[in-house]
Amino acid sequence: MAETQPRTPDESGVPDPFPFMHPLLKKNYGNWDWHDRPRPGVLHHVAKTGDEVWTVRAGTQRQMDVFTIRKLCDIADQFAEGHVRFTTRSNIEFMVSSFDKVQPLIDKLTAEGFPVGGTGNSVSMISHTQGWLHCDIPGTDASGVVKSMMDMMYDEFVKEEMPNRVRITTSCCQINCGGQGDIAINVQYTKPPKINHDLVANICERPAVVARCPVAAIRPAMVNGKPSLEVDEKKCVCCGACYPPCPPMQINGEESTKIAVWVGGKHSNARSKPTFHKLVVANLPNNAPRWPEVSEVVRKILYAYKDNAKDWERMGEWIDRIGWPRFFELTGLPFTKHHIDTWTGARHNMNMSTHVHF
Amino acid sequence: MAETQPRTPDESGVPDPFPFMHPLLKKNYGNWDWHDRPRPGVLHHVAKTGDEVWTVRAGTQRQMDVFTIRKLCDIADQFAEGHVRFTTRSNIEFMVSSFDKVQPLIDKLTAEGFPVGGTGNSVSMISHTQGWLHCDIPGTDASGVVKSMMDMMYDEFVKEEMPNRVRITTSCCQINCGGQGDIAINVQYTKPPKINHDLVANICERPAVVARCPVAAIRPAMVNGKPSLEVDEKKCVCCGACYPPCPPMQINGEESTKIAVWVGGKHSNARSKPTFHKLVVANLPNNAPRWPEVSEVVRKILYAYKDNAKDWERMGEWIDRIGWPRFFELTGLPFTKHHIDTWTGARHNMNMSTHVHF
Amino acid sequence: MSSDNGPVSGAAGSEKKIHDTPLLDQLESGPWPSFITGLKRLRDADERYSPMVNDLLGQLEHSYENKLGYWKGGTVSVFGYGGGIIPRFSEVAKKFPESKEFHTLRVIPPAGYHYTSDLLRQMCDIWERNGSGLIAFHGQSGDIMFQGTSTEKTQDAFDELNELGFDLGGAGPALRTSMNCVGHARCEMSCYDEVRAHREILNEFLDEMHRPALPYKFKFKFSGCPNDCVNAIHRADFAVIGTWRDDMKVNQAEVKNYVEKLGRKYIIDHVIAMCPTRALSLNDDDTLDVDNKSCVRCMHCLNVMTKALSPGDDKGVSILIGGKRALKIGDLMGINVVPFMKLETEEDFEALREFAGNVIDFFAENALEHERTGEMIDRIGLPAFLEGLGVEPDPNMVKHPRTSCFVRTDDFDDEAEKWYERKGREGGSSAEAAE
Amino acid sequence: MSSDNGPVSGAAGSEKKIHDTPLLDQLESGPWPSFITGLKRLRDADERYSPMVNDLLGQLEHSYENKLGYWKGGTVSVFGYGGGIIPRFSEVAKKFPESKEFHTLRVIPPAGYHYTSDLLRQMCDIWERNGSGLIAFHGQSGDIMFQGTSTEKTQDAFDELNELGFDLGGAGPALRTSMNCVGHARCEMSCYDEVRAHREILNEFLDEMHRPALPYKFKFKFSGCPNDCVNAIHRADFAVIGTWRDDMKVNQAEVKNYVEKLGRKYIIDHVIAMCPTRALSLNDDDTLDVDNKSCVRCMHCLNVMTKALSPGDDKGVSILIGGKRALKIGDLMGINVVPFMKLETEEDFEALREFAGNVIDFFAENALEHERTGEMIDRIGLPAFLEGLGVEPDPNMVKHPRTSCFVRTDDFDDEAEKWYERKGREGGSSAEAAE
Ligand code: SRM
Ligand code: SRM
Ligand code: SRM
Ligand code: SRM
Ligand code: SF4
Ligand code: SF4
Ligand code: SF4
Ligand code: SF4
Ligand code: SF4
Ligand code: SF4
Ligand code: SF4
Ligand code: SF4
Repeated sequence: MAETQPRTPDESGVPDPFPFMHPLLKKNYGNWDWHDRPRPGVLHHVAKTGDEVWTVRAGTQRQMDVFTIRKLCDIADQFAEGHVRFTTRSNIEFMVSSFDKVQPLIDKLTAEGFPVGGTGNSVSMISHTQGWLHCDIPGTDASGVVKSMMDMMYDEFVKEEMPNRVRITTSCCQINCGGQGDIAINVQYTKPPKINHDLVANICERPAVVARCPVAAIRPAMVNGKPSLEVDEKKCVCCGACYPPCPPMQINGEESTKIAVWVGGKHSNARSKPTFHKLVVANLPNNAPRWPEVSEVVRKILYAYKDNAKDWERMGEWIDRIGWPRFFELTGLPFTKHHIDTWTGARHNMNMSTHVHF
Repeated sequence: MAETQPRTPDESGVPDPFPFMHPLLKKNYGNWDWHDRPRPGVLHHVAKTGDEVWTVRAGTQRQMDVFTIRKLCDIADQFAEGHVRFTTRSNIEFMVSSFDKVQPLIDKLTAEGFPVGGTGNSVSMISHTQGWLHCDIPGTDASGVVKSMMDMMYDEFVKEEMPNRVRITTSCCQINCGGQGDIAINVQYTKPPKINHDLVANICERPAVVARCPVAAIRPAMVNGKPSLEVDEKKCVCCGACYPPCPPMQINGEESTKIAVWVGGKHSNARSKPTFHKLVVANLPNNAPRWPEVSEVVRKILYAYKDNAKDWERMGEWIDRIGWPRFFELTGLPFTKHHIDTWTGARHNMNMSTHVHF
Repeated sequence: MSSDNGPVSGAAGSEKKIHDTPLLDQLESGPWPSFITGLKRLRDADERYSPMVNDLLGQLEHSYENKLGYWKGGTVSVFGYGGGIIPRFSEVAKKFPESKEFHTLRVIPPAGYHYTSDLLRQMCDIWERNGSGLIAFHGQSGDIMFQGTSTEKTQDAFDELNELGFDLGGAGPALRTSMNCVGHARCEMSCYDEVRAHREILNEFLDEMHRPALPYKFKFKFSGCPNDCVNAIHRADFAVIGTWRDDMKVNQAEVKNYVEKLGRKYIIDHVIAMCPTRALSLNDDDTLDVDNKSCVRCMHCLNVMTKALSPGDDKGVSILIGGKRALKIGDLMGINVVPFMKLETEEDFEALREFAGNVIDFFAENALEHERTGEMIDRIGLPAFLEGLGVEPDPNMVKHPRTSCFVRTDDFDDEAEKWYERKGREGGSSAEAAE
Repeated sequence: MSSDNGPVSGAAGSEKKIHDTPLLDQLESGPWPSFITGLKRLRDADERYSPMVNDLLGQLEHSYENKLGYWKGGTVSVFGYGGGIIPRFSEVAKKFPESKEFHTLRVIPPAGYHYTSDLLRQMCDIWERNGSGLIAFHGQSGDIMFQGTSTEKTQDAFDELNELGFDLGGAGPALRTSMNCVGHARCEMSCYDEVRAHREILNEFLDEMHRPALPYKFKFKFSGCPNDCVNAIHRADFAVIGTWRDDMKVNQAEVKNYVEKLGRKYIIDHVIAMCPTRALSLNDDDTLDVDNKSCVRCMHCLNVMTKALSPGDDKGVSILIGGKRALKIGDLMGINVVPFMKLETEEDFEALREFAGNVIDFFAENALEHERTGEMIDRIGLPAFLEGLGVEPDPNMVKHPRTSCFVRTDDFDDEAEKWYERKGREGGSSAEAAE
């Protein structure tokens, strides 16, 4: 029976975290008073009860082998108190109840190759997607891009020398599973899909594909006597939305798959309202395994921000103050017609005022 | 020949103003240094040459009979220096070269029924359109509305007690020849047009009318055997755009023609970028000759602003700071589903943040 | 229904009944000058126009009763021109025959609205001879509106005004009458010669005004600085607004006076914290720190401290294209298509005229019927408009670069090259590079 | 083309060649932890998975060479569930047969991502038995991703994880796995019990997760305060974000400490002038003036002065509906549809669950196929969405009221009546009225 009748799942849903939570966090749940950061990578939270907890944050590769995970477990047991958590950005956090434990923990993590940092006004881990490792539609590899960029920005992860936090995202196709970012490194297709007409009829649900196109550029057509699809290349905005439902509409390729860098996305409501990121550079080569051209652009942006923004200004807020002309000047990057919005509601993104930066 | 061959026009275009300009303005053209306002209705400009000029501003009914104009000319000659100008808001300005002349001029103007004021942080003249007096499509009478409102706000014209200037506009149909306003008092149609099918074929160019509708609610149709037009009342947004090119599509009427009051329009680039005004109340009765219901709403808004805004905040900037919930609370006016934008790009006007006013 | 009672007590004692106007009469009370009282003065004055004004008042009372307008359009023009007259024929001419025609002449005023009493008197005289005696200073577009004359008298009225040096303004699908703020004539904020710009441009394209042949109306407006005292951004297809690109001028002694007079907290809350780009900081010694590179020339601090702060020396204009009101796609403001242009030398003005001509031409060729410039730009996209005009994209044109990734960018590098070329060019000569 | 050289030095000494990975090798240098080094550790370890990981590395190298992905989807699921597995079949399985299947199990983590080392070790053990040994903490939606197993092993892997107390997360057109910030567990800004809200809602609608039947995906996210540490507004169809509606708490002595430490000018420029609604003013005695009615709870001043300022006592949540990324109509953020809702008592949580249910139901009934909640709202208009949910319009939902006059308002008075009724109701009971 074990073979013929599989086990019925226990639909247990979201697990209760309390059994796994650090005891001080559990004890002071909902009862914290204030915090500060004694040094990069370390948070110090004080509860209304007077209890104190120190958190040490370290970077990981997110996609971890069990040996790495077990090493982190060993560190948690030997240098911390056996409890960890992961952050929204796949950093690991070790909570300890005494400040004494902080430095040994940091030393051990560092020795084992886990960078301690990512707190406060640092560059934290890049939010990470799948890419060639696992996805069925990727234009690039997320893990490789993340590794390459984090190597370049390592110092800014382990220090807190930015004006405010820098949250970077990456997306390995134009579907954009990565979020908005202070800096976003995303695949940007630059050519309409190339259609393998022999396969369309068998693989694609044609009406569904037609419906997926945001600009109605796809129409059913007979090609070589077979029902297929056609793309109006004048209309096509190279978004790649037709590719997942219809893999014969190949959007990827050396000529098409490029990287674009965006800036000024922001999720928090602090000061300014949340914003979307804005295009800075498109058409960068998808130059695996190290993406040096992308790295260079990101570096320019990062250090222009570091050198020029005021404390607490996020990337986008800094640019709003100094203006986009100066941003392009400081980074040495070009402004082109492609930076001017042409999507629905484009007008809302135009300068309808005399507010001008010189 | 005089009868059969009319005079050929002298296409002289925009006249040179210098022959009419006050000599001190001409002398110091492009060379002014600073200004202040010694009292409401008076501007004091100092040129880099040291020359000084005082300007006294007075309200008019814009649509003036020659006797009123001649009276103003007499005052200009006797109490000022024979030179006047009109402002963007149809106020008249008398320039004098000595401060001594200011008070007698003010006294005379006041005695003759011309209110002196409209400067600085006052309520200036309402920008004025045609209405029943002259237009071919009016829903109400601009002159009557302006007169009624200015009577109500007279004190605020002759004083400077507002937080910043208040610029009010009026439009007598939904075409809106009046501009944007800190407060705008505009006709708002509330019903689809009523079509006189007998006349359509003769009077209207049907394709042009169909093309004029912003929501494609009009279609050609045969009614009683005659070519006419039909309106999809579910789609129609009661904009009145079909009425001018096709007068048999009557948009006006007791049931349809109502007044709406809007706030927070701003043209200047000072501090915030220019903005459009926003709906506050719709469906107010078109209650000629005095529009008491409209007057009451305008009064409420005006005094909520006066009592609560900070110096230099324009109407819209004040509301941005205190929030729309508090604006509706302070004015006692209702917020309804109609305040929520449904036009193209509506999303841009939604609160996509947790910025909330309590 | 208004009934008749009493004679029109016109100059020559003609014996026409005057209309009862109980509703309009209610617009005579109250402190604001009454247009009804004015109309009655005309009704009771000269027989050349009193009957017309009497019937006008009758019709207006009729409108107030029924809450409906009773004018319809038509075609009236003067010899040689296709526009400039707003013809009005009464739909209730049977009841009010004397005002059965009540046309308006739109007449271009002296730029900046400067008048002598003498000039105004001459205009009054002309309008008593040839019209109703009712004149509006000014229409929302900037015309003097001589309101109310018959088809017959229209030509005479125009001829006399034209002899006086005045020309008809715009109406219909044509270039429209423009306006400029008082600016250079009496304002220290003014950054260019508004009168010159206004007159040179309008007078260059008078043909487009007098013989309507554009897809739809086209309006210029001229403001001397970003305070935009003629509301150009919202109301003009082509707004010319003064600005400057070097540092603002700061008189620190006067700043201190303001701080002393108004208090530190007041200055911080009302100047420092109100600067849209946090470009200001008050130093501990009460002097002002201005970050001119972050300043967006909003005018606020200059407006508050007129004696302490003023525009810089390197003045010029921004040009915003595409403002209009609600019809069809909704209100539009102008887009800052030319963030900065010098406007001092003959060549500068020549360049402005040329640019204006290009915009009008592009509009004439590309707009659909009854489509305004702003609507056209919305339809074709700003990049296409810029390309059509040969204007290079500039970040000051946008609030921010695109947020949407839906765009084909395979020629990004070519476009980038254009930018670098332009920067190279400017680097050689411009003021920006000299900073 | 990657060639083979050397054996996989797996535990049991199996004799399979390991793939050359010259490109991937370049991702082993540099200070950041390398996923390639990690994969190689797996390749070189246990024979249960080392062949699979070897071929995975081979395929990945192949991708790096050709800059193309080589996975395709398919259908794999566990008994009783329709989703939760991301099936991957290799298109180059001939070359890399051992990783021809490389499915991922999306598993829901403890709310707030709390783990003991013990728990993590158990997960590792399970994944060594049933998968590749590669685990991601966490996916962007919040799942633990157990990456890489065969169709055959999928059920076993799930069974073991499920026995351990873990359940599959979402995939496909279904309710998706959610996340909450650390919040109550370790953050003084937290305004509600995120864990409770997260678990109560998700666990209520598990059926929608495990048996995909919605028009498209639906995501919840939970942040304890407007800092929004889980990016809920942009990434969730239903974002629950903490806030408060009474006055913030101010410890003036601590304020003075901050002013002393950082300097007046610093505080003015970095706190006062950065407040988005100018709700702050620094008094001359270095205390802080907070205009709580103008404060929009942006968190900035609290973030800067953590010891001096904190949220008020009357806490609750805002709910924003409709966030998502780019596909189809472009990125959308959530709209603040419920500006404030208490979330303390059992009834409060019950009300939240009910509201969430209503939104899901409305979505299920009204969205088109492959249409997200935000796209649906864009299509039908926010008023229709509110009406469908029985939510009363509130000015906090909009940036500002409509600017377009294109709307039919003949029932304005009826709608106004509803507002007055509501205000009457609230006046009787609510905290707002008590001010
Ligand atoms: C641990 C974590 C929550 C979690 O549940 O995992 C977290 C924890 C804290 N966040 Fe956060 N934030 C975390 C992700 C985020 C995110 C989301 C993201 O990074 O993708 C955001 C939104 C970012 C954005 O806007 O795009 C975020 C925006 C903030 C802000 C607002 C900053 C701003 O000025 O815009 C604060 C306030 C502050 O800095 O004091 C904040 C403050 C904090 C505080 C200080 C809250 C507290 O009192 O304990 C925590 C320590 C922050 C630090 O690193 O110094 N947290 N925080 C996340 C750590 C991510 C990481 O490893 O880097
Ligand atoms: C005379 C006039 C120009 C003209 O050519 O006719 C004019 C004249 C001046 N304006 Fe203006 N403005 C005039 C219409 C406008 C308009 C247009 C309108 O009213 O329709 C605006 C845009 C209003 C809007 O944003 O909707 C306008 C926005 C300003 C501002 C910006 C105020 C702000 O904070 O938003 C200033 C700056 C200031 O107040 O110091 C300004 C400043 C001035 C100054 C102080 C400029 C100067 O240094 O001389 C002048 C005296 C203003 C006063 O009344 O105290 N003027 N000003 C117009 C008088 C209209 C009237 O009779 O009321
Ligand atoms: C007279 C005047 C109002 C006033 O009393 O001041 C006026 C009156 C009319 N306007 Fe206007 N507009 C007047 C300034 C404006 C303005 C203000 C401006 O120019 O700064 C606007 C808003 C700005 C703009 O251009 O959008 C304006 C936007 C309109 C529109 C809507 C245009 C649009 O694209 O949205 C129309 C309708 C049309 O053109 O089809 C219109 C149409 C009309 C017509 C011709 C109605 C018609 O279609 O038959 C009105 C004739 C009334 C009459 O009997 O004299 N009028 N109109 C203004 C012109 C006087 C002058 O020449 O100085
Ligand atoms: C695994 C993951 C990236 C990661 O490495 O972290 C991921 C991977 C995929 N996403 Fe995603 N998305 C993941 C989080 C997101 C997020 C972030 C979030 O949830 O906060 C977003 C943006 C928010 C949103 O929902 O819009 C996101 C927006 C999309 C979209 C675009 C949806 C849209 O309406 O715009 C698609 C395309 C679709 O659904 O048709 C998509 C589709 C996909 C698919 C299923 C590609 C496909 O259609 O075949 C990817 C499967 C990759 C794989 O092989 O595992 N993924 N995806 C994330 C899920 C892991 C987890 O369960 O924890
Ligand atoms: S961004 Fe694209 S390629 Fe990357 S994981 Fe998401 S769907 Fe796959
Ligand atoms: S890539 Fe996008 S725009 Fe082009 S055809 Fe496919 S779905 Fe349409
Ligand atoms: S607003 Fe309408 S009614 Fe009034 S003048 Fe303009 S077109 Fe005529
Ligand atoms: S009123 Fe406006 S929306 Fe209605 S039919 Fe006429 S043009 Fe169309
Ligand atoms: S727009 Fe500027 S220059 Fe012109 S009058 Fe107004 S403040 Fe002066
Ligand atoms: S002009 Fe405006 S932007 Fe410039 S410093 Fe003054 S207030 Fe700031
Ligand atoms: S969202 Fe707010 S409550 Fe949650 S962790 Fe971030 S700062 Fe703390
Ligand atoms: S929380 Fe934000 S809005 Fe409120 S007072 Fe502080 S800075 Fe201002």
